[in-house]
Amino acid sequence: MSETSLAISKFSDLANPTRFLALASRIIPWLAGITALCFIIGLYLSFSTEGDYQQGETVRIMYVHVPAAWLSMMCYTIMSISAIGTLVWRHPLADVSAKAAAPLGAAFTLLALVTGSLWGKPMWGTWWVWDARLTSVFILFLMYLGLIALNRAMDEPSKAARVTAILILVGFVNIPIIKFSVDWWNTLHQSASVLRLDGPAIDPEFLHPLLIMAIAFTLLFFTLHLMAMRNEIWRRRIASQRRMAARMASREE
Amino acid sequence: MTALFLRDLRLSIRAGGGALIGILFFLTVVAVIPFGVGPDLALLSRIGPAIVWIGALLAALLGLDRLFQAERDDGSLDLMLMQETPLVLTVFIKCAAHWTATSLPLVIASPLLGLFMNMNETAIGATMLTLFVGSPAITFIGAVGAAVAIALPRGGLLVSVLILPLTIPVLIFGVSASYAAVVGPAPFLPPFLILIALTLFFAVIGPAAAALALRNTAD
Amino acid sequence: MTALFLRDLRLSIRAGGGALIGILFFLTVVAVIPFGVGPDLALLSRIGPAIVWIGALLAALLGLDRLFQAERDDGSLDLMLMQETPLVLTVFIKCAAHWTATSLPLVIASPLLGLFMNMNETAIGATMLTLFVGSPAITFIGAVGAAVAIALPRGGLLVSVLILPLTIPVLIFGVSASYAAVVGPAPFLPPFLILIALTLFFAVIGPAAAALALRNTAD
Amino acid sequence: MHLTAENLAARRGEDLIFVNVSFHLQPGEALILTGKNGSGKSTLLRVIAGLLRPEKGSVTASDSVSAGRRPAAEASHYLGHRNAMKTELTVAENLDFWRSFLEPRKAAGLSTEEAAEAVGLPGITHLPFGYLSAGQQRRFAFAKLLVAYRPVWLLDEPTAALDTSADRLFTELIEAHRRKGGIVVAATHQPLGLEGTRELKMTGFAGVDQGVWG
Amino acid sequence: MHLTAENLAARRGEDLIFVNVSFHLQPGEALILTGKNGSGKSTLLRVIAGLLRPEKGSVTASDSVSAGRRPAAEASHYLGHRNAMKTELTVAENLDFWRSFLEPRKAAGLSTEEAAEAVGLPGITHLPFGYLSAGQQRRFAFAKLLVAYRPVWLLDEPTAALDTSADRLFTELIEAHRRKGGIVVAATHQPLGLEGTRELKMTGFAGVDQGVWG
Amino acid sequence: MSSYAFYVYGSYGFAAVVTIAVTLWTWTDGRARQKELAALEAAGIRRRSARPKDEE
Ligand code: HEM
Ligand SMILES: Nc1ncnc2c1ncn2[C@@H]1O[C@H](COP(=O)(O)OP(=O)(O)OP(=O)(O)O)[C@@H](O)[C@H]1O
Ligand SMILES: Nc1ncnc2c1ncn2[C@@H]1O[C@H](COP(=O)(O)OP(=O)(O)OP(=O)(O)O)[C@@H](O)[C@H]1O
Ligand SMILES: [Mg+2]
Ligand SMILES: [Mg+2]
Repeated sequence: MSETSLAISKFSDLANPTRFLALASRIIPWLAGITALCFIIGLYLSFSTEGDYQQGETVRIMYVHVPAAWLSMMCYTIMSISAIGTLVWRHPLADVSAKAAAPLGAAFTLLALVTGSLWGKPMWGTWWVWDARLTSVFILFLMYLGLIALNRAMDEPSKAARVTAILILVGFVNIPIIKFSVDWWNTLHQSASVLRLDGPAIDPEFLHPLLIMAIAFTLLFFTLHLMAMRNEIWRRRIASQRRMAARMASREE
Repeated sequence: MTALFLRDLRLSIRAGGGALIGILFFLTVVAVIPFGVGPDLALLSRIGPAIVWIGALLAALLGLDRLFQAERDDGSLDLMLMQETPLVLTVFIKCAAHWTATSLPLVIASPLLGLFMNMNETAIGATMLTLFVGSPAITFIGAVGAAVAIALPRGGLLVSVLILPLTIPVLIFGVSASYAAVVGPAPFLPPFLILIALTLFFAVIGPAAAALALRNTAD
Repeated sequence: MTALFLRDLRLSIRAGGGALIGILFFLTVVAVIPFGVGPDLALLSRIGPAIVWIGALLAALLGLDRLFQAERDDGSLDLMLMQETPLVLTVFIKCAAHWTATSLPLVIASPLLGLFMNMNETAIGATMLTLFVGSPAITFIGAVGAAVAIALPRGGLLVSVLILPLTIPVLIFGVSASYAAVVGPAPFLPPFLILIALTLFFAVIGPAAAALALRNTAD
Repeated sequence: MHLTAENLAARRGEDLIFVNVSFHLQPGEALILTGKNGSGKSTLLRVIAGLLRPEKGSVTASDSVSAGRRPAAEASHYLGHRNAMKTELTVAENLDFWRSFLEPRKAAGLSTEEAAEAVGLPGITHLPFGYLSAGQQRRFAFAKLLVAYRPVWLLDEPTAALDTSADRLFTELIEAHRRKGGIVVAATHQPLGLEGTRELKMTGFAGVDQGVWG
Repeated sequence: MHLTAENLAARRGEDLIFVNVSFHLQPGEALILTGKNGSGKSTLLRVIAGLLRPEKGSVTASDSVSAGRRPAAEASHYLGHRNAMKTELTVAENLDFWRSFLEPRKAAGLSTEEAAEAVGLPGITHLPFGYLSAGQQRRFAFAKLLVAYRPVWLLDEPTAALDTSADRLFTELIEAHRRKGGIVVAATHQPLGLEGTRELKMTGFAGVDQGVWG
Repeated sequence: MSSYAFYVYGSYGFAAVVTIAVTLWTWTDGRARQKELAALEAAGIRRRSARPKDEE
C-alpha cells in the first residue's frame, strides 16, 4: 500500500500540472514552428509531384485524406492510453489529456470523412456508400461527439473523466474494426498500402509527400493537443481559485 | 405554465447537449441500419422513410415512460394535482415540452438522415413534413401510457399493450404519406390529412385520458 | 445470487412489462417495414433476418438504461456495492435476468416475425439461433451504458448513443450468419462462431466495465 | 381562511383507516395529528390535500364562515414525505419554478433568496438540489411554502432529518404564518413546540368496511 | 470485531468536508455522529461503508486487534436515508431477497417473520412494501439488519419517521446488538437513548482544497 | 487539373478551414483563460505556491 502511494506521488511529481505548464510553454513554440515548416514542404511536394496514371490529379487528395484518417485513429488511441492513466493511476493530467484530445479527434475524423467523400465522388461516382470502412469511421465520429457530450454532462471533472475513460476503453474495439475492415469485408475502399507488415507498396513518388504531410499533421495534432491541455489546466485552476475566492469572501462576512 | 414548459425542457437538456443528443442518437440508429441490411443504396433509399419513422418512434419511447413517474417519485405530481389550473393543461404542456426536447430535433435532423439514406429531395421533404405533423401524436399517446403506468403500480404490461398498437396507425399513415409523395401512384394528401387528424385527435384525447388516469392514481 | 436473479426477474414481470414492450416494439418495427418496402415478398424475405435483428437490437435498448438507475434511486445499489461477492458477478446476474426478461421473449417470438416477413424455415431457424446466441452480447454492452447512466442526471438517449456503435459487430455477424445459412455461398459456421466469441468476449468485458463504472460513480 | 372537515372517512386498500373525522379550523389555528406509525396521519393529510378521495365526507375551505366554499386543495400547500424538488436542477431553479407554477400572478411570496435565508441556508441556492444533505433538502422543500402564499399548510413530518436549530426555525416560521391568519395541519412524532394547538390523535384501522359487497 | 478509522478525510464536490478523523471502536462500542445539517455525518458513514472513496486515510475492520484487517464495508450493514427496498415487491420478498443476498450461507440471521416481529410489525409481511406508511417502511428497512448478521451497523438517522414506541424498540435492538459484541455507528439529530456511547461532533467544511490544479 | 479541380481544391480548402478553425479556437480559448487568470491575479487571489513565503 505505502509503496504504491510512494510511486504515485513520485510519478505525479514528474508530471504535475505546474511542471507540465512550464514544459509546454517551452515546447509549444518550437513544435508550432516545425509544424509550419513541414506543412510548407509537404504542400509544395504534394502539388509539384506527378499525377497518378489511373487516378489523375485526384491522387493529391490522398495527401490530406490519409494523414487525417490516420490521425483520427491515433487520437483515439491516445485517448485510450490516457483513459488507462485515469483509471489505473488516477493521474489528473491523464484526465486533461483525454478531454483535450476528443474535439481534435472529432475534427480530424470529420476531415477524413469529408475529404474521403470528395475523393469518392470522382473515383466511385458517389459521395457516400455504407461500406464497412466508411461506416466505421462515421461511427468513430459519432463516438467522439458522444464522448464530448458525456464529459460535458457531468460537472465534477474527476468523476466525468473516470466515467468517460471507461467508455473510451470499451469503445476502443472500433479502432481495429476501422483498421481491418478493408481486409474483413471486401469493400470499395483501398486496402492498406503504406502501413503493412511487408513494407509500403506504393510508388515513392507519392510516398514522400504523403509521409511529409503525415508528419506535418501529426505535429499539428501534438501542438494543438498540448495547447488544449494547457487550456484545460488553466480552466481548472481558474475554477479552483474562484471557489477559493468565494469561500474566502463568505468567511470574511 | 411557461414555467413548467421551461423546467421540463431544462430537465431534458441537462442530460448534456439535449437536442444534440437526440440528433446524435438518431444518426447512430440510422448508421446502424446499413450494417444490418447491407450497403445496397437503392434498398436503403426505399426503406429510408420507414427507418426514419422507426427511429423517431424509438427516440420518443425512450424516456417517455418516465414522464410522470419521475414526477411521482419525487412528490412533484402531488403538488400538480392540487392546483386550480386544469390538469389537462398541465399534461398538455408536459407533452409539448417532451416533444420539443426529443422529437423536434429529430424532425430538424431528418433531412440529414435522408441524405445518408440516399433519399431524393421530395422524399426528404415529405418525410420531414409527415414527421413534423405526426410525431406529436406519438407523444400524446405515450402520455396516456405514462399516466396509466403510475396509476397501476403493476400496470406496466397494460401500458405497452395499450400504447404501442395505438402508435401503429400513426406510423403507417406517416410512412405511407411519405411514400405517396415519392413513388405514387397513391396521392399524398389523403394519408397526410389523416395523419393531421390523428395528431389533433390524440392532442385532445391523450391529455384528457392521461389527466383522468392521474386523478385516479393518487394514493 | 439466484436470489438476485429471481428478484430481478420478478420485478420486470411485475412492474416493467419490459418483455411485452419489447415484443410489441419489435412487432411495430416489423409491421412498418413492409409499408416501406412495398408488397414485394421476395425482397421482404431477403431483408427479413436483418429487420428482425435490427428490431431486436432497438427493442433491447428500451428500458436498459434503468437497469442500475432504479437500484440507485432506492438505495439498493449501495448495499450491492458493499458486498464481498465480486461486483462483476452481481452485474453479470443482473444482465442475465434482464436478458431473460426482455430478450429471450424476443428470441422466442422471432419465428412468428419470420413468418410475417415471408422467410423460409431455414432462414427462420438461423435467425432465431443467431439471435439466441448474439442477443446476450447486446445486453452486456448495454450494461456498461446503464452503469454510466447513473452518473448522469438523465441517462436515456446519450447512453444509447454511446452503446449502439459497440453493438455493430454483433449485428454484422448476426445478420451475416443468418444469410449464410440461407443463401450461401459463404459458410454459416465462421460468422456464427465469431458471434459466439463476441458474446463471450462481451460477457467478460461488459460486466467488468460496468462494475468499474459503478464503483467510480458512487457518491 | 376557515378549513372545515365534515365526517371524513378514508380507506387504504380494503381497510378503513379512519371514520367520522370532523374539525373546523379558524384563522391562526393549528391542528397537530399524532398517533402511531401507520395510524393514518399521512392518509388524513392527503385526503385534505385532495390527493386521496375520501370514502365519505368532504373538506372545504372558505374565506369566512358564510362565504362560498371551495375544495381545500387549492388553498393549501402540501409538504409530504417527499420533497417535490428535482435533484438535477439547482435550488434556485426549483424554487423559481414552484413560485411561478403555484402563483402565476406573482403575488405575496418571498423571493428565492429571501426564502433561502428564512430557512437558514442563504448563499447556496446555486447548487443542484441533489448535492445537498438530507436536512438541507428538507429545509429547501419547506422554503417552497414561502415563495408562494397559501393560507393552509399541510405538513407531513416537516422536521424529519432536521437539526435542532432548524427545528426552532421551522417553529418560528409556522408561528409567523399563523399570526398572519394562516392555518396549519401537521402530522408529527416529535413535539413541534407550537403554542395553543389542537391535537387529533389518530388510532388507525377503523374496521374493515364490508362495502357494497357485504 | 474492531473498527478502526485512521486519518480520514473526505471531499464532496470540491470542498473538503472533514479531515483527520480517527477512531477505534471495540466490540460493543457505539459511536454517535452529531452535528448540524450538512456537517458531514452522512458523508462519514458513506466513507466507512466504502461507498465514497476517502481523500486520505482508511477504515478497516478486524476480528481482533492483531488479526488481519479487511475493508470495513464487508463487515457492515448500512441503513441510509433510502430504504433499499422495492416498492413493487412484498415485504417478505424484499427481506428474503436481502437475506440470501447478504448471507448466502444462511447463518445467523432471523427469519423474515421473526424480524418483522422484532420491529413490531408482525403479520403484514405479505403487503407490498409500497403500501406501507413511512414509519412502517423505515421499520422494515431496519429489519433488513436482523435477517443477516453483520457485526458493524452503520445507521443514518435510523429513527426518522418513527413513533416513540418504535424509537424504544430500535434502541433495544441496538443495545442487544452491542451486547453480542456488535459495533454501531449512528448519525442522528435526536438522542437515541443508548448507554455508554462515544460521540463525534461533525463540524462540516474543512476548507477548500486547491488540489493539484491550484 | 481540369475537371477534378473542384474535388482536389475542395478537399484542400476544407482541410485548411478545419485545421485553421481548430487552431484558432484553441488559441483564443487559451488567451481567454490567460486573461481570466490575470484578472484573478489582479484581484489578489493567487496560487498557494506562487504566494510569497512570509504570507503563509
Ligand atoms: C468518406 C469516405 C472515406 C473514409 C471515411 C475513408 C477512411 C480511411 C481511413 C480510416 C484510412 C486509414 C486506413 C489505414 O490506415 O489502414 C484511409 C486510408 C486510405 N484511403 Fe480512405 N476513406 C474514404 C474514402 C476514400 C476514397 C474515395 C479513396 C480513393 C479512392 C480512399 C483512398 C484511401 C487510401 C489510398 C488510403 C491509404 C491506405 C494505405 O495506404 O494504408 N479513401 N481511408
Ligand atoms: N453528491 C454531492 N455532491 C456535492 N456535495 C454534496 C453531495 N452530497 C452532499 N454534499 C455536501 O456535503 C456536505 C455534507 O453532507 P452530508 O450529507 O454528509 O451532511 P449530513 O451531516 O448528513 O447532514 P444532514 O443532517 O442534513 O443529513 C453538505 O454541505 C452537502 O451540501
Ligand atoms: N398505497 C397504499 N395502499 C394500501 N394501503 C396503504 C397505502 N399507503 C398506506 N397504507 C396503509 O394505510 C395505513 C395508514 O398509513 P399512513 O401513511 O396514513 O400512516 P401514518 O400515520 O402517516 O404513519 P407514519 O407515522 O408511519 O407516517 C397504514 O396501515 C398503511 O399500511
Ligand atoms: Mg406518514
Ligand atoms: Mg445526512
